Amino acid sequence: MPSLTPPVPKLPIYGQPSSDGRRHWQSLDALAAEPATAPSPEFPEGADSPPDGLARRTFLQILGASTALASLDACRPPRQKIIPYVRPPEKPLLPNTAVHYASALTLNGYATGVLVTSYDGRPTKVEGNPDHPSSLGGVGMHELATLLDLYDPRRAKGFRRGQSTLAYRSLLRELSALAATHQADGGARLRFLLGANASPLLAELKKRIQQRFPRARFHAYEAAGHDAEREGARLAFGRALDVRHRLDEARVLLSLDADFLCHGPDGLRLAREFSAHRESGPEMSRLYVAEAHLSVTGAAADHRFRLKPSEVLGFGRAVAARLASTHGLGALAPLVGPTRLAREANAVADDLFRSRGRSLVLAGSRQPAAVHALAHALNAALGNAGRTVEYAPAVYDEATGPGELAALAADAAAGKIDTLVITAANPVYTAPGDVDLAAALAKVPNTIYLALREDETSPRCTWNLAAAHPFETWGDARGHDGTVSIVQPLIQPLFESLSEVEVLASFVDAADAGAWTILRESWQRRRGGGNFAGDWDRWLARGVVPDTATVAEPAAPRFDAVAAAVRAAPASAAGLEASFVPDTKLLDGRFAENAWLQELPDPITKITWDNAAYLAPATAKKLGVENGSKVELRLGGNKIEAAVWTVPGHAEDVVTLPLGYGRRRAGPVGTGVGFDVAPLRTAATPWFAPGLAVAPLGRAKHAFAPTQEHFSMEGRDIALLFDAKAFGPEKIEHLRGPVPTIQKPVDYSKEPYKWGMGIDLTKCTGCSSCAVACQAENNIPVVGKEQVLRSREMNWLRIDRYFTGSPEDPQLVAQPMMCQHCETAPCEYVCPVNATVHSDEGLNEMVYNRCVGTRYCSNNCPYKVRRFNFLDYRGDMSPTEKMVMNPDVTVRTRGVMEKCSYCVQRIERARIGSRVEGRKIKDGEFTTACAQACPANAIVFGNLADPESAVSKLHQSERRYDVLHELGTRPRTAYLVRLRNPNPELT
Amino acid sequence: MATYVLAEFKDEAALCAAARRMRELGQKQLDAYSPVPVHGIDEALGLPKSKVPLIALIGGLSGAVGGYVMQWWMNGVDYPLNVANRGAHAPPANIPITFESAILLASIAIVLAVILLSGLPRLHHPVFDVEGFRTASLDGLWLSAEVPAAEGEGVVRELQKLGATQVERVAEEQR
Amino acid sequence: MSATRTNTALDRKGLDELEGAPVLVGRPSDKELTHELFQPVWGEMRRGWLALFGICVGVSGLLFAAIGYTFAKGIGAWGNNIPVAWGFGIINFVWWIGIGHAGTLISAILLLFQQKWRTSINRFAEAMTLFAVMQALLFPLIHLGRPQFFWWLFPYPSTLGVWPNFKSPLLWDVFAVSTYFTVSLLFWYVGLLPDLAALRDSSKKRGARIAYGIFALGWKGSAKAWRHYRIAYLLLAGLATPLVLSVHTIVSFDFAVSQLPGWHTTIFPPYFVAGAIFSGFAMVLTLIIPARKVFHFEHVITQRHLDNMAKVLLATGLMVSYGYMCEHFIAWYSGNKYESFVFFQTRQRGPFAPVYWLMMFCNVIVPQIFWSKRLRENLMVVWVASILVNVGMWTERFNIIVTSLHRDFLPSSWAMYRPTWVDWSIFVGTLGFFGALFLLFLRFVPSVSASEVKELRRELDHEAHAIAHPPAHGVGRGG
Amino acid sequence: MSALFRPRANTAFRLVLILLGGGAVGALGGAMIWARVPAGTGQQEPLLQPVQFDHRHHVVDDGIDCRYCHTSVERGPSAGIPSTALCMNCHAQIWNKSPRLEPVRESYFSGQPIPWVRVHRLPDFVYFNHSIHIAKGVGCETCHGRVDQMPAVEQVAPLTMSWCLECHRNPKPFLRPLDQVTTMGWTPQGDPAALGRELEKKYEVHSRTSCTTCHR
Repeated sequence: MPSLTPPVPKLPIYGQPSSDGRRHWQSLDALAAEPATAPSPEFPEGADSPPDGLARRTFLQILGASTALASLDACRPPRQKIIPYVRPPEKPLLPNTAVHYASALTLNGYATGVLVTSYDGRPTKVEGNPDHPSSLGGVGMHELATLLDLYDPRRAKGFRRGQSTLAYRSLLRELSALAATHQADGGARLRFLLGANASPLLAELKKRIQQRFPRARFHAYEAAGHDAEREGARLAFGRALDVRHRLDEARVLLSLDADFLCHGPDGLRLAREFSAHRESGPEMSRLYVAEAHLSVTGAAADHRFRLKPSEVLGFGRAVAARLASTHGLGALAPLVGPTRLAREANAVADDLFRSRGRSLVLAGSRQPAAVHALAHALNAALGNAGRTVEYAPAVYDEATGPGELAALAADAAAGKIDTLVITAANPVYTAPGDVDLAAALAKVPNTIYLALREDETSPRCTWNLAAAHPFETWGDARGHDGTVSIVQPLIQPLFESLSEVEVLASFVDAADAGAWTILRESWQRRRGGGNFAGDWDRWLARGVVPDTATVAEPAAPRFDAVAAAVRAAPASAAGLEASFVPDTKLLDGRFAENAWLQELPDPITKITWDNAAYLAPATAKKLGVENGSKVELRLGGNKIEAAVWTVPGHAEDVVTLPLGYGRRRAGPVGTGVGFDVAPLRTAATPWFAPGLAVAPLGRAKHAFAPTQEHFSMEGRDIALLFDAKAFGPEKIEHLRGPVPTIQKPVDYSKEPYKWGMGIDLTKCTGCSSCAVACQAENNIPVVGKEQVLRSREMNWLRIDRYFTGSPEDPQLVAQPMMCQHCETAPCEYVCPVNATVHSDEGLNEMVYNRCVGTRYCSNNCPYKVRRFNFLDYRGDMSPTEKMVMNPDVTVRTRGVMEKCSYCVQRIERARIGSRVEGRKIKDGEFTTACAQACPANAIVFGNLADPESAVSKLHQSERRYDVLHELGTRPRTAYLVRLRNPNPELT
Repeated sequence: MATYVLAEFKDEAALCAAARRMRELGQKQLDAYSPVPVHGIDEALGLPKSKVPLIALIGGLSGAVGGYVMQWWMNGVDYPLNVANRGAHAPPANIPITFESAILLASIAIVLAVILLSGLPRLHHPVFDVEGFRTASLDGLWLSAEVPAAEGEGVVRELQKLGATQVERVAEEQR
Repeated sequence: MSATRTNTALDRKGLDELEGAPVLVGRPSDKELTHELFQPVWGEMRRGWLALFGICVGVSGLLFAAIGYTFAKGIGAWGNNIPVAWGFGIINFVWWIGIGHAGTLISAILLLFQQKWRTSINRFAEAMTLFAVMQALLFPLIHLGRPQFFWWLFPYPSTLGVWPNFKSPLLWDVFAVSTYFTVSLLFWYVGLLPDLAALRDSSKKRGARIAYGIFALGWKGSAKAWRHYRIAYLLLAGLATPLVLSVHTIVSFDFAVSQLPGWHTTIFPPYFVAGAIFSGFAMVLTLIIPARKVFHFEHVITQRHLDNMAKVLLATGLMVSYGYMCEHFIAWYSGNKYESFVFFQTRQRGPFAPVYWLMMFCNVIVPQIFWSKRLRENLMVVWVASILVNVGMWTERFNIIVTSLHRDFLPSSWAMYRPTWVDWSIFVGTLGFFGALFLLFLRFVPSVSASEVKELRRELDHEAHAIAHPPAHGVGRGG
Repeated sequence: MSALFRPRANTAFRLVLILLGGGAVGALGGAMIWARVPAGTGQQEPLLQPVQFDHRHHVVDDGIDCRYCHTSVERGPSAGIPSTALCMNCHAQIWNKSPRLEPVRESYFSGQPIPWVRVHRLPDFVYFNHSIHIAKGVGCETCHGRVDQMPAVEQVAPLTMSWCLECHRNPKPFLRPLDQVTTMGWTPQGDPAALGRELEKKYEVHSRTSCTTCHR
């Protein structure tokens, strides 16, 4: 792949001062040396690196391969080879030592800053970038799981036009020639369909293309975009504004169907700010959520109002009515309307008013613009604007909704398009039922599709180009607040591929320079003068370009326009309503081929490897169906088949249908998993529509694979939930403190460290980032649906979900559960071979290489957190799949028990590092993967021997208790009871 | 070279009486053979008490001591580990194996003792050269005397006199 | 159970009335006994035997194929999961070990208690013990995740410098079961020596004679050897008796020492031992009733033997029932919510409730029929009941292991257990393997100890004599 | 008169029994011995390398310190194998025509690395870190032996777990002053035991035997 080699880019390491010295970087893919893709079986790029001789040559792991590809092999294998550098890089990387690079990942338009851990040139882990305003150090499941996509051996490779394969150079030549044919009519028959992306570079390229082809048109499409937010702001304020919530100021929150803690461009930051104010006391915030399906945010709510999606607007209007009538907020008077939950609406309104200026109304992206406008009006009337909510010029303002796609399809079907470039994510699959994009594409002579994988759209397109993974290419991106990040590659493309930047650049004949040059020159122009090279290095090192955030500006809503829109919105109709939601894990289906996410239990239902038609138990009863029943769903003229699953707390007469499943052409992971609900959507009603008909099919039941089948605590003190006002430490006195024992407790005070963990259930939203982070950090295998059905999932960290109260309006607790590192661990004394014992610092160690697999430890573990390699889950890894392995963690073989180790590899790294330097490990110097990922700071890890450490403080909290304390296991992981802050008027 | 004189008797009383008589006559190398143990034959032949119980005791004691010491040394001394906060040397947990190893060693000692003390394994023995001796394991009662070749004839006569139903002489073969 | 023979006030007739049928019908001579008891060994192959053996070998083939498949695929071939990390493997292990208790018990304990009715069935029962323990021994090995490292369970000096964990009940198990197997084998073999010698001296074919001769080690039945042998056999019995009790006690520790509700119970050791005897005797009955018929051993293995065994079933069945009662009572009385949940919710009303009720039926209800003498005398009834008891004891282990595990402390981790075809193949396969070994035993080894029956006949003669003249009669072999 | 067995059967049978028993014991014992002898552990096996690199010459004659080539030994888990460029630092000037160094030049100019044969290999589940050992005064020689006397490098230590434990349980006899870490043939001055105690204290040596020290 000589042509793909970026010239001489360099990668300043995160957190290190950068130098102006030229440090050159090429790739390390000899690790991957796949005969199929490499020109010569070994060291392909050694042979074809640029002649300046400064590029870094192959570095095959010096000690790495053995550990990276570790298996527990007892025999004496043949002598291995050690492959050193030919010429070391100027600043050689220490072999087998992690370095972190800052980059950014864009999802649905906006970027989240990440730090990527790289071993010997292999990215192995994604962390949040604490310097990035949308991450603050937290990271979401999608950013984490992106890594797995990078190494997917079934990614698209190379470039195809029709049946013929194109090399990189000839592809660029042909694209260039194709572009030239559009020159004559100014590109009138040239169209682009892009995904949402606020990237300045893409914007610039679009501008350049537009200059060359003034009549060419750009469309944007996201199956689950944020159009309504932008539209709502435009409606309310008359201009394109981004809404920036400031939850650190908010004390009373009303979410109108907004799953802001999980979905949304700023979810990580909002989760952190929200959780920061869930401490008991007068400052404890209160969250009301009006929604149909239980969302992560709904599960965190103090009060949930179960409403059809179409009723949410009415609820908001009723709140407005109370505010207008009782509290004298006259401006809201034109907005008022009725709701069936009047008592609740009144109470919410009273509460919002009491905290005016410190309250906040949020609207969900599935709700129409009118609801967003209503929220703006409410916030303005309550005096929240400028305090708990800010408005700033839109970072990205293009229509990305299904309307755009419908218009494009219509033009295509009418034969108005000769060339269509598609970089949007799989539009043929995500298109609503009434947009026949597949048929329309057939009418376009040249359809150029850039995608990471072959998917439903690929066969409909005449050109299929393999897209480079974000970790393989250069680019830029903007966070929700406008902060720019440079996207830098961590590895040379594993497969022949190119980036969106290069595709667009080829239409202005600029692709030859490569993404790096295009990007750098673009920023050089923008920055102008100064010490650009130095700035550039600093941007890369820090992961953000300073002073690029948008500045908030005052904005006042036009109440009359809002009122008009609100009144024009259709009223809620009786009968069954279909409600479409982007799936928590797969979103619109773009992560369907990601096995980590497929196997991750849904945060609420705990279902893996499936979606379902979710409905309330009462509705299910009415329809005569139960969990697993197959049904036919009809809406408008369209119908699909699906299986139902009941969810306590789901609104009645609504069927929630998550997008992203039922992929027909995804790959071995995602194809045929779940049910495709997109055919029921229409461009006009993409998110909810009345008139759904459900007919049970009465056939054999669908086998769902939930990781948790029982959601009641059976009256046991497991995940504790108290009303903040009713809680006192005496209520949990029996769940902590010393237990009577005949064993003299081991004295851990001789060691400088005593590791422990604290998990604050009040902060935990159950978003599941930690579970994916753990999977990535600890080389945890994916086992597949069959094995999950057999209850053999491997996640070391699971998030237990308990429902209490009535099935109609349950209260929920999410409880991250992993090895508790009991000081008197029941697992240890039953192991016949001493494969699980205690360390001098109190860790419950699991020694894989000693384990013979009696599984007795698991039987005796009251928390059932041990995982067993029932089958060889690692046997048939491709070379690239092996590259995702963390070389610091042994890859477990078949027949071995495993479990959470408190990320002991990180402990040992930190210990060795500090001891070589002759100092002690500082609190916060490192933490476990789960704690690091947690957007809500719910998990804290550290040294209990240090009374000042964060974890010690959690352990001393009056909310602290031990799970199954009465067993006397003395766990090192303490939980803090979950507190709710209900409104006394509603209880 | 020794000669074995074998005599079959038709009942136990006769066998015991013959044995006693032969011993009175100064025969030392006597033995009796029967499909089941014969009452009183031990005294008749003047056999000492068996050493098997002592050997069993030694085996059992060394099993118990060895078993316990093994556990104490391996878990408590050589590689003490913190296993679930239990002491590295945990006496109550060591009881079962101490007991089992005592039984095991005692049993093995007993079996080895009974085999070796009985002069087994010995597939061939001069007495097997007598075809009729095959009844000894089925329903016959035999008495044997190991005598110098020269005395053989006298012993044969003596045994016939004691009521043996048949008497055979067999010389120990050169090995 | 039976009148002691020191009760000399009763005459022979009275004794017989009290004890029921005689332990030996008639007074056959040594020659007759030799002839009868060795007939199955001397005789030609029978077609029925061959057919049965063929079936059993076929089923054993299934066992080894399933084991091979397990080794190739991993434990994932079974239905085990988390939380039910032990499934059929350990159920079968405990079940077979339990069955393997009757032999040594009959031999050793009844010998110590001088029960004459032991004599005709002890060889049979001991062989059954050995073969059952062999089945059981398979499981600790094949249920390992990494069976290739099974030897790490033994305390040998390794270059790793690490040792096994002597605090683990599984390690106790390793010692207990291997000791039990070794001692049972030695006990059986020592008991077999005189008969092997007898076969050496009586077999028709020279090849057979040589084979038996090698195993007989040159046993001549000499008084010098008998002198050691008698005391050794008695000592072995004396050692085997506590061993039997200890082995199932230790097996029960696998459960009792853990803290899982449903396992963590102090009643387990006695209740497991009683259960083991219960199932062991049931298995002896299941096997001996047809064998006795086929080999015409009715006058050696008499109605008296069967009757006594049925009574043992009743007695141990009552003990097992008492164990169940205790478990439930303590679960309620202790107020432990986890334990009472297991006993009053999970077992009785959970998804495996049918197994629980089947266990209750087979182990508590079925033995009650043995209160009736008439039913005890009906061979068919006894045979069917013995099979039901075996089924019941298997379901008991299922209840203890699977039902307790599948719903423990945290409801979030509750899950179902579904055995796979491999689980069933291994279970059924062990039955076939056991059957094959047992058929080999019936064919090549005297299934009733000829030398001991001969001795018994002498004892009975003495007794008859002693009715009139209370003697200081000698003990039998080891007696 | 025909006994079933001949007299010599006694000896033969006893011999067979002894052989069976002895064979079983011998097989087990043999395996245990094999795991401990150099042939079994891979010690004392000088390996043929693609370049005939002679440590004797470089260390003794040229007096090059270990760290000149094994650059990351003080900072990272692995000591590091020198790049071809490092060889060429000197060999561009001296011996630059030697046919023995042809593979080095070949590598340098073609960009193909030299495939050295690994001498010391720990199992994949063992995480050994050079830097901490160097920082606490464990000499190169302690594990790697007198490399300065090896024409071709061989493994001198058994690299078994019990060998590791020997030092981790009592590191004192194996410590040396930090400035002597790379010295070959260093012997302590004065009382070795006292020096060991002193160094252990001075460097805060805290060797651990918890499993996760090495297995993660």
